[in-house]
Amino acid sequence: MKRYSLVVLVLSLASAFVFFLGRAMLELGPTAIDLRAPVAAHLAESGVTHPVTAVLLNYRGYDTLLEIAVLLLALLAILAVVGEAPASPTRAAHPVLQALGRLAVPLMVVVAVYLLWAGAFRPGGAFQAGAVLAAAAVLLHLVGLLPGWSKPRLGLRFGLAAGFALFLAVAAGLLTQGSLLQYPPAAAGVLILLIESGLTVSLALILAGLFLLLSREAEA
Amino acid sequence: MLEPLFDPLVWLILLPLAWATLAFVLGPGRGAWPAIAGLATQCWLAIELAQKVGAGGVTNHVVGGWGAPLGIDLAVDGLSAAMLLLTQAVALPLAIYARSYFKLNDPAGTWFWPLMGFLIAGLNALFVSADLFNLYVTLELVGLAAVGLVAAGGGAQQVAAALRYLFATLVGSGAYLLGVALIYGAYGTVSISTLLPLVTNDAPRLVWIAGGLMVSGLMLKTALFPFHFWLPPAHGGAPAPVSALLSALVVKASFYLILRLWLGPLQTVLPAFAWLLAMLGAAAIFWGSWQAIRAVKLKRLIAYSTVAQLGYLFLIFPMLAAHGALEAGVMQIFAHGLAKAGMFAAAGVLIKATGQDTVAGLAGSVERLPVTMFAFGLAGMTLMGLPPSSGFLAKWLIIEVALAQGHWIIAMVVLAGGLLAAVYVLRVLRQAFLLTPASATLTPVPRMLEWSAFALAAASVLLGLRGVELMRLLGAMA
Amino acid sequence: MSTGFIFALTGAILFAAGVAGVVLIGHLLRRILAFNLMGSGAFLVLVGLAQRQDVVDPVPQAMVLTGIVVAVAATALALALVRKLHALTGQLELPDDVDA
Amino acid sequence: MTSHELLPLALLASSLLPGLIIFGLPEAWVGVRTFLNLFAAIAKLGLVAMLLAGVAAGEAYGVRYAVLPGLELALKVDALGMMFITLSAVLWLFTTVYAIGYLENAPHRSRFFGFFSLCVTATMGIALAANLFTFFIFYELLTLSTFPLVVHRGTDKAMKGGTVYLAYTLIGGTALLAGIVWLHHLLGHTEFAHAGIAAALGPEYAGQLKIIFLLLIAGVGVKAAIVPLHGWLPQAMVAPAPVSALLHAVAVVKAGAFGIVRIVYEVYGAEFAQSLNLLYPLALFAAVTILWGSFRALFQNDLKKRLAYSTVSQVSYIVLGVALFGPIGTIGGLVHIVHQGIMKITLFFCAGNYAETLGIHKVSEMDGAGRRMPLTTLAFSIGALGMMGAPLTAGAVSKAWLIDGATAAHMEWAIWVLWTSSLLNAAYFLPILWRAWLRPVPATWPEEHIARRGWRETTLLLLLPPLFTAAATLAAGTFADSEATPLAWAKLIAEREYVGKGAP
Repeated sequence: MKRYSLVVLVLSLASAFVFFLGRAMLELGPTAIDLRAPVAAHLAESGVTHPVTAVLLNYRGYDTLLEIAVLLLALLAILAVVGEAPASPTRAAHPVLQALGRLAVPLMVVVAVYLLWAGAFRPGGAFQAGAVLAAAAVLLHLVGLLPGWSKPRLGLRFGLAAGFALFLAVAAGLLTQGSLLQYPPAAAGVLILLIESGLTVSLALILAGLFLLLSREAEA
Repeated sequence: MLEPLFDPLVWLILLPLAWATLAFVLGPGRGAWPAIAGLATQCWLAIELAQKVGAGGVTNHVVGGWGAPLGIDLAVDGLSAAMLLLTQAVALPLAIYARSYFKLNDPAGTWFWPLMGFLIAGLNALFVSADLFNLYVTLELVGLAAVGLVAAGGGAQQVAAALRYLFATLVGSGAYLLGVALIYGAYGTVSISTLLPLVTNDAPRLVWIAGGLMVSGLMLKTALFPFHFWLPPAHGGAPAPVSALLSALVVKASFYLILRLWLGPLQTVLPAFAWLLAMLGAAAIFWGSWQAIRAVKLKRLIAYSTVAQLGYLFLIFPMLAAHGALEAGVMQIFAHGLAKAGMFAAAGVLIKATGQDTVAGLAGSVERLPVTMFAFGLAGMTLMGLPPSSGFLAKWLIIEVALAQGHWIIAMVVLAGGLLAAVYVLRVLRQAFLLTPASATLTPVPRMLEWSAFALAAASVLLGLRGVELMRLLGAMA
Repeated sequence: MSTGFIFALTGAILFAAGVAGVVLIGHLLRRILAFNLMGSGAFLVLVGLAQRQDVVDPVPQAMVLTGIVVAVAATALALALVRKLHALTGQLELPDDVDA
Repeated sequence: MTSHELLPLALLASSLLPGLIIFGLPEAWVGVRTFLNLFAAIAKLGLVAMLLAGVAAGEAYGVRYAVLPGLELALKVDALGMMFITLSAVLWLFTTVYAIGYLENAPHRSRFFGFFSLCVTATMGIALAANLFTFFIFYELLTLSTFPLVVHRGTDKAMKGGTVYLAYTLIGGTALLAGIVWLHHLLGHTEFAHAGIAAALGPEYAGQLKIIFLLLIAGVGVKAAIVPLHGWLPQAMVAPAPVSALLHAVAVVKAGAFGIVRIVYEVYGAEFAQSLNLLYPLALFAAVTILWGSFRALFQNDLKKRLAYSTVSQVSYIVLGVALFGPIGTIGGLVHIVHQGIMKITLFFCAGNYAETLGIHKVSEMDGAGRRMPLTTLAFSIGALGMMGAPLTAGAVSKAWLIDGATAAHMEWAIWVLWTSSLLNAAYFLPILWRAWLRPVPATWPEEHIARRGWRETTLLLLLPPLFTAAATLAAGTFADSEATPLAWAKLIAEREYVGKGAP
């Protein structure tokens, strides 16, 4: 009975919340600040032509820097939680699946590179590219071509951290321009591409790692 | 021209990120020395920054050179500078402590250093950010690092505690994020300085909902009663250096953010919630103290004491408009931060030495671990608010502001809270002075552990003699 | 009512449902899903409310991208913890918290 | 920094620094520790002598340090403070000597002497405090640093005594703090000043000031063991004898009594306190305490407990003297600060000697103790006679001035209280003396630890301190009217307090 009344209470609170929130949202007039104009106005200096990428890597690039830190941190926390365990033995999938996997992965790599390059002027970018690469790794693991991780060795750790480290180094280096992440307009495009390339590799590794670390046999 | 290159404000964020990354690449269990060197430098940077703020008022750093509202601004006023100072001052001795603590191939210490680095970076970034969305990212950075630290290498209880903590912190930052979304919807910006003139008394109702959501989320993260359920298992179950970091700093970060919103962009909205928060704060003092008095485990006792001590912070809200209330709150943040770090560190020594985490197991420890018990006593003195500790100054300030405002009920809560703290601190000290059972054996502990705990506890007392500097720093407010 | 509003309203509903789920559901995997629901709700409000005039605003979109990555990270950590807990106790619910 | 600022600090440092060093000394370094203890005690006496000369000549010493804007840690040296300082410093030396003998071969001596020095530092700080804020800091430090000494033995009984002690003093401290912050809020400062500071507030504050007075007096009244706040004192007697002697007979209870003097004279001002009708109730409480303490002492078989209740009673003589509005009563109360101190410490030293030498803890075991330990029992007798107010002892002087003060204040009932108390004192001390001197020596002592060697009935370090203080009790009584006695100094203080009121 207690449980039932808790459910009723929570659900009615939630409904009331939605009701009042919805009404309050409908009352809104136009906003005092409109950022679309400044976003567009500075697009030429931002080094990219796609406004979302400009916000993501230039205007609010600092958010993205910390976001990558969060992602690396999550991997780290998972490593700390799961501890060391032997990687699960890879079970070879059906040969057809394996063949398909071998076929798909090169395609996915190409798609990833395209996404990375396209990010400058249309939806895309490092995260998407990294996700596709990570998906390729997961695919390989699932068809039994790539073992799960027991623990990252030095080289792998370096790869995982390199993208973030590169981003951090560029951000710090740009202090010479007057402030953190202040790209000189002329070099902005190149620098952003550099950062995105680094991030693609590391993000792919991190995202793959999130899966490959967790896919180990659970220690009984 | 080189001045921005050496802006201490930015380096307080970049440096811990750098040594955290380095520690990760170096591998399991490594990275203590880069961390200690980094933290020592950060201490110096924080002092530099505090001097700069004390002399010249608020300092800014315009990230990317765009300026708010398009870009993200970092700003440091007296409050931020004080928080930065506390963070580095607590983290450095704890790092020295942790190096000795995790030396013996403790599985909890495998990835301690990079996790700690990200935690400190997140805290520092949070204290300097002047952008509501950026603050959300820093909150998550802090929250996930803290959860990772709690869970590291632990057994079922510890993992369960970490999960509880994770859900609490995620729901908290989720509520905060929805609040930010509503603010952006209402005003089209998330920059604190831009919002400041825009949020007026006749703000749309949506902004009130946003304020409520943000504060509720942050209350959950600060473990304000009755949202404290996650704190005792998490702080009580983690390894001692982690408990110390969490109790001393992490819960303060979300409290800082409430203060920041209260004094900044939402100053017309939030005071409506003032008495609610103060009442919950008072309830936290009584409930937390009561649970600490009853606790079986030593670290559980200290964790409940944190619940109680956080209650004091919320007592200041009804008086925040008056001069002195903010000072009282910050003094309490410092007092509790230093003392609780010292107390958890001392508890860690006692647990390592006696091999058990119970109050009853402490019998006779005065005789055998005098430095540690002395540290525990000094930290306890601060928590009880006995002079000449900084806890006493905090208590004095709160009572005086309360009397000046005519809120004598707050003064009485503070006085009663001090007595309750005395009960649970003395439970421990009493036990420690008891004669030892002759059979009890003691694992030897490194000296460095004892002395770094002592340094923190002593600092919490000595700060009571240097209140003037801190007050002057807080004078430099935005 | 513009599309943006509908998104925002849906977001509000998702958020509320997510919170209710986190509070009420004991099963940890479902609770993680509920948390994701909550996060998605907040993202929808962020983008939808800002675009209530149905004009694209790139800033909240970029923020949501950042938010999604953070949510992915948090979800992964939560899953890791649940797996660990399951490995240690065989349970997919949180054990009671005891002081002894 | 000038010498006028440095001297008060040196006075604190002369026990603080040795205390901190002693904490760090290995247990086995007896020689170093003993040297440090004695050196510090003697150095402190030297400093006290310098300050006494200066204060008598009218020099002003003091130092201030702000801990918060508008909140200062302030020390000053005045005649009243010097009285307490001199008493504590002299008795510290004696007690140190005694404690070295008492604790020979006992465990944890570094811890003991370390906290002991901290206690003395806190006592000095209480005497030096120039405002209530500073007073409170040292007052609480005294509480904290005595706790480890009370529980020093680590037995369950010691724990119980220590817990009760802390419960009383911390609650008292909370009341005191509440009063101090309140006063600070009203006045903006809490400086001690002649004729008080509270009168500066208008008559509309009378109600608040009365409540504050109650809080302040309740706060310091706990340490002064005013009934009904006295419950901790008999319990705290589980501590080792030197602790009971110096701390509970002198430092702690005197800190409370001293606080009452400061609050009445220098915070409220005697006249203003009288105008608020505060002194009469205070006198009543003191009277009740005097009688109740003496009455309870009658029924104690435990020697130290009997002495403890006697302390409860005697300390309120001081309070009574203060509450008797007028210079004569003031002198009686002030001089009793010193007189009670030297008499009571004598008694506690002797009680410690009985326990350490023969294992005597109870009054019923005292039979024939005078034959076995004549010198100790002689000292004990002098102290006991002094407590009763017998002629030629220090106690007689105090009592005479108090009675004159009561007469001058037209509070005849107070005279009856004093006489009744004297009778009760006799009733609980004389049986002890009778047992010790006149009853036959029993076949065996409860537990004989120290054998007799020649004329030395116990070790020299235990014997000399009570003999000295007993001699001082006689001297202070016999030569009361000459210069450089406690009485002369009390007159000096009263003169300065009642400026222009024609003090005798």
